[in-house]
Amino acid sequence: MRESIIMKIHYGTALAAVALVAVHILFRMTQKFSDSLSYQNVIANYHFLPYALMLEVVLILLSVHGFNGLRVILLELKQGVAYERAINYGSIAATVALVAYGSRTILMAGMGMS
Amino acid sequence: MAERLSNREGIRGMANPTRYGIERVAYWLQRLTGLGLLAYLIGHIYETSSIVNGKVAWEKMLELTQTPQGHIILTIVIGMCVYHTANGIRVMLGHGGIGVGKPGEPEYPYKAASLNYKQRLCIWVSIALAALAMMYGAAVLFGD
Amino acid sequence: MAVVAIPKASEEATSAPTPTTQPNTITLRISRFNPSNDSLPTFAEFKIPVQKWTTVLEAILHVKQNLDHSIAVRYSCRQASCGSCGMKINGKPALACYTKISEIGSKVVTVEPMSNFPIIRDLAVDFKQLFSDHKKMKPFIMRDDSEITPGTKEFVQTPKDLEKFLQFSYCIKCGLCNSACPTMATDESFIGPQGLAQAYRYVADNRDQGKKDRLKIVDQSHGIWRCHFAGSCSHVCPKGVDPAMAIQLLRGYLMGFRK
Amino acid sequence: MVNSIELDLLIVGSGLAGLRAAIQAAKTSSQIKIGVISKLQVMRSHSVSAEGGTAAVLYPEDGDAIESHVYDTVKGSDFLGDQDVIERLVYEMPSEVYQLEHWGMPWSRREDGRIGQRNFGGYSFPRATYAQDKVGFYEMQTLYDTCQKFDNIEFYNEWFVSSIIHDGQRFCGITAIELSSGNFYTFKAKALIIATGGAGRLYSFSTYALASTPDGLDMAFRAGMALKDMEFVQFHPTGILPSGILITEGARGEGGYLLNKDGERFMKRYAPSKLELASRDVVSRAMMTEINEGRGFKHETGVDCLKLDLRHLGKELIIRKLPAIREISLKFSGVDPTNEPIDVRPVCHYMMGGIHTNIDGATEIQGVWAAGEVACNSVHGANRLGANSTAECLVWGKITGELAAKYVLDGKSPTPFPLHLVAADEKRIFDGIFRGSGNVNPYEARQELTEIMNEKAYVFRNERDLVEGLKKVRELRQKSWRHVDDKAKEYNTNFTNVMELDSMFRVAEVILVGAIARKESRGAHARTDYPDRDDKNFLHHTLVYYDTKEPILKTHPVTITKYKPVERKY
Ligand SMILES: Cc1cc2nc3c(=O)[nH]c(=O)nc-3n(C[C@H](O)[C@H](O)[C@H](O)COP(=O)(O)OP(=O)(O)OC[C@H]3O[C@@H](n4cnc5c(N)ncnc54)[C@H](O)[C@@H]3O)c2cc1C
Ligand code: HEM
Ligand code: SF4
Ligand code: F3S
Ligand code: FES
Repeated sequence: MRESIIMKIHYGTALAAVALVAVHILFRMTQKFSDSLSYQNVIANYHFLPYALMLEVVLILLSVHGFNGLRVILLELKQGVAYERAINYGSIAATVALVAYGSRTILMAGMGMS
Repeated sequence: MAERLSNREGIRGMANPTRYGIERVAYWLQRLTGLGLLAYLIGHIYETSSIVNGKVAWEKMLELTQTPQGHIILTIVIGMCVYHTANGIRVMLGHGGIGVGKPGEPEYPYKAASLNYKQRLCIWVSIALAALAMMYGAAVLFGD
Repeated sequence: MAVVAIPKASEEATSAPTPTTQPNTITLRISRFNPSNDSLPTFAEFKIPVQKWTTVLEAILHVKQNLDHSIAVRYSCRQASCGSCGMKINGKPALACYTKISEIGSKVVTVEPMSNFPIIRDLAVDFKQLFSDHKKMKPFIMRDDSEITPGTKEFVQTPKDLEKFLQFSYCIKCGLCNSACPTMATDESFIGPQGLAQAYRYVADNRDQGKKDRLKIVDQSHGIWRCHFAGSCSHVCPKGVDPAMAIQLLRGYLMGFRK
Repeated sequence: MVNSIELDLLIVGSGLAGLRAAIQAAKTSSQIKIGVISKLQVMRSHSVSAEGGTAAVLYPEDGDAIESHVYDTVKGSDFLGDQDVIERLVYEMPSEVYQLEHWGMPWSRREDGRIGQRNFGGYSFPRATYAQDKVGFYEMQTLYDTCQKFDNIEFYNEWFVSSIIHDGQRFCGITAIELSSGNFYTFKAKALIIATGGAGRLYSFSTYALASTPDGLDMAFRAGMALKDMEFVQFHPTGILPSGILITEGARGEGGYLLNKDGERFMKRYAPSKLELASRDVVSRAMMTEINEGRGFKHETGVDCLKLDLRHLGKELIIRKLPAIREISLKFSGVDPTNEPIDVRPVCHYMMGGIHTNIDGATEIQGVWAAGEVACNSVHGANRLGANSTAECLVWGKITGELAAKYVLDGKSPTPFPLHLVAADEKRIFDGIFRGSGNVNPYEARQELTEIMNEKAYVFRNERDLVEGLKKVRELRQKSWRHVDDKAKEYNTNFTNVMELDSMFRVAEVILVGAIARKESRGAHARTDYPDRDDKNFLHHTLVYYDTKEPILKTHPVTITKYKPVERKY
């Protein structure tokens, strides 16, 4: 992929995340901070579908942005065809893994499987 | 060996923010906070995953974070998040060629137009916002 | 008759420049390293006299001429227009001929070769990469009619058009920017601020039609995106080129912010 | 065994002339392999320091004319310039300016978007085409960048060329040392263009880059080519103190005044109509007369000087049109020209003389051309006008580049390579210099030599000084400075510095010998003992040939087409 496309994704994810993370944090502020983290409250959040969906989106955005950021740093640290290929695929794998792991939580908590 | 022959400054040079003005500090902080946030994100997702294991597991996990150390870490995360976001927006606009000055005929002694006061102001504002957010966050966290 | 009256031989006064003001003494520490003989750079120290206008280059040449002939240092114009004498002076990249000892404000002056360039010997570093990256930017006017034919006049370019790129034309290829840039510190394949700024210099020239080509060249994994607007390049540039600005303006096209 | 590289066309020197030649040769044929060899890296040549302008007739519609440029140059040359050569320069120049413009040169522009021109000394029309006050730098950049288009131009950065190898008639190759490794090489090729620039570092007070030593002149001289008119050394009126860095004539072109101790614009007494913009030899002599008659200032270094006043031009104009001047005086003298006059003194600035060539830039050896300041095709005669030298570099860069490329394409069958000459040169530099011994510091010898030149062959000259100078130079040359204390191979500039010094001695001698022989005052050569021009006995060029004992002097006729010598007034 052209580097410009990757970096546009990097910036795009960041911008989109700004708004959504703000919502995520504001949710923590609707009540006393520690109450917002009580088990019932959190589960209730997950059951609220739009919020759960938003969490999923935030998860994807930040994983993509964060691991691409890490990829950039690693690409700059060391060069070499094999190394760079490993970094590129490695960061995709890491992104996928983190998203999968996070989605599992959202899915399971949201479906009331716990 | 190769590093020395090519005389690259290496990671230490890249990570040394002290020599070239505030813009270099801003760059360094952006990197550091980016990495910090990534680490937090991973930790946070691991943390929240405990919810699928029921109330007990969740509360046990929460307890882990509700220590003074946990609060300090969260305070730092808040600061990192605010700085990285605010400065990130500055950097993004800059990368698009916005606010980086206009080409002209520079006068000696040369001052680079891209290192202008608007950029520096934005950097300081990002730092200040992060500090404010950290104070607020600390008040909330420790206030509980 | 306007011919100058020529004085008698005896009236001639010849005066060689002999300084009358009292010199100061400073310590000059020069990094010595010959990769084929030494394993590590070492410092040689010299006590030398300086005047208020003595430049670091003059100080080094004083050592070379009087104390140790074997110092390897590159220089030519001694007026900051050829870009030969970039080095680290007390830790920061600068032109030796353009830094006066008196402005450093220190009794000890340490000179080292520029970072991020392989050392040939002592203060002389290898510029192969910089020159080849410069070439990769296609630093020339790209259009079909760039060769003139009889009767050709100039392409019209107003002072305003000129101003859009003139500043970036000041680049003397001294490499200081590349030696200050944090990405350059670790990334061997990064084009570097010097090359990227020159890519913009031609893109911004209203006579040029090679924008598309050059945008493609810089849009690579070790191209323009590896600049994080750290600004260190512009901080050290001795000619006011402001590569950081050039790079961001060039990236503006790729981001779609500029047309 | 000596390493060897084979190419078609060699260009020694990557200054304006060398780069222009490389482009023209590459344009002429993409089949020939071109090597541009320089002891400096690209873009470090002295040409980057040229400031003021490049002369060309661009606006006949505004009143300029080819004939006017021709006549100004002939007059500037004090009638020693070959007039056919001058015509060639003037005819070719306009298209060179446009060609550079098409290649990306950032010429300063008029409001209507056309190329700007300014006033310069000795011209009857403002025809110095300018790009701020960094003309040479921008021209170099444009040419170097344009070279990047061609894949058959290879740059050999930091190779010190030591000798030209030929079989007595035809060019065979050169020998050179790669500075970074210290290895000795032979380059074999069919043609050579020498473009090694001027040699102003022969003088201790000089505008030149520190690398401007006469190695190129000397290698041609040793190879049997004649040096022509070397006694004509131009002293530019305004070298800034204490460094000798140039304050461009453009500063006076824009309206700057020269003032003496009494605050008087003394030029009105020497050149009532042109004032500060008379030709350089006239202004420099006027300045030295003022100084000698006690109307100079004492600079804090103890040197006599005069003041160049730009204050009345206004800050805005200075910043816009003379930014480099402002920068240079602020940085190197601590003077801001917008509110203080600058200390200046005549300074060694240009060599009118050089390797003897014909109108095409061809030398006496087949396959060897010379272009730029190192060459003397007699376009400048006894005194060069400002802005005519970058012009010369461009025009003869182009001419020689094309001719040399065509010569290569003609493909004369190669003669056997005279390997014994390579061996002899290796012996000369490695045994004679690198492994030499002695206790005289070569750098001190160099300093002394340049001071002798500055004292004995400066703006005003006379028999006694010149003879004494020659004697001193010869004595100094006998001393044991021929050794290199740095024993390393890599980047050994101690070695090249001593080789440069070796060439300086030979060429200094040529200058002095020529100056002694020319018993008249003409152009830049002003003899107090022969104050008048003597067209009866000296309207000829001086040629000097190498000989193991003493240089051999000859003369060569001046080509006069339209303009008979008359008295020169400004
Ligand atoms: C300060 C200053 C300002 C000037 N301003 C003007 C102006 O405004 N207008 C104008 O018309 N003229 C001006 N001139 C004159 C003009 O700049 C020069 O005459 C011209 O640049 C000479 O160019 P060149 O290509 O002949 O040589 P240079 O630029 O001197 O290049 C010589 C080349 O030869 C190489 N070389 C030398 N010896 C060796 C060797 N042994 N082995 C390998 N390579 C070697 C050098 O490395 C260099 O690359 C000015 C001159 C000075 C000093
Ligand atoms: C939500 C607001 C955010 C914004 C506006 C934002 C913006 C940016 C920008 C513009 C960059 C590019 C910097 C450059 O190329 O110089 C960047 C880099 C980075 N970001 Fe973010 N970001 C945000 C959130 C995050 C989060 C939450 C994380 C953690 C997961 C993160 C991790 C990173 C990393 C690791 C980098 C790479 C650092 C570097 O290259 O210097 N960012 N961010
Ligand atoms: S941009 Fe500035 S610092 Fe970089 S090479 Fe050019 S002149 Fe030197
Ligand atoms: S220092 Fe390097 S990161 Fe960019 S702004 Fe300059 S190139
Ligand atoms: S010697 Fe030319 S820039 Fe310093």
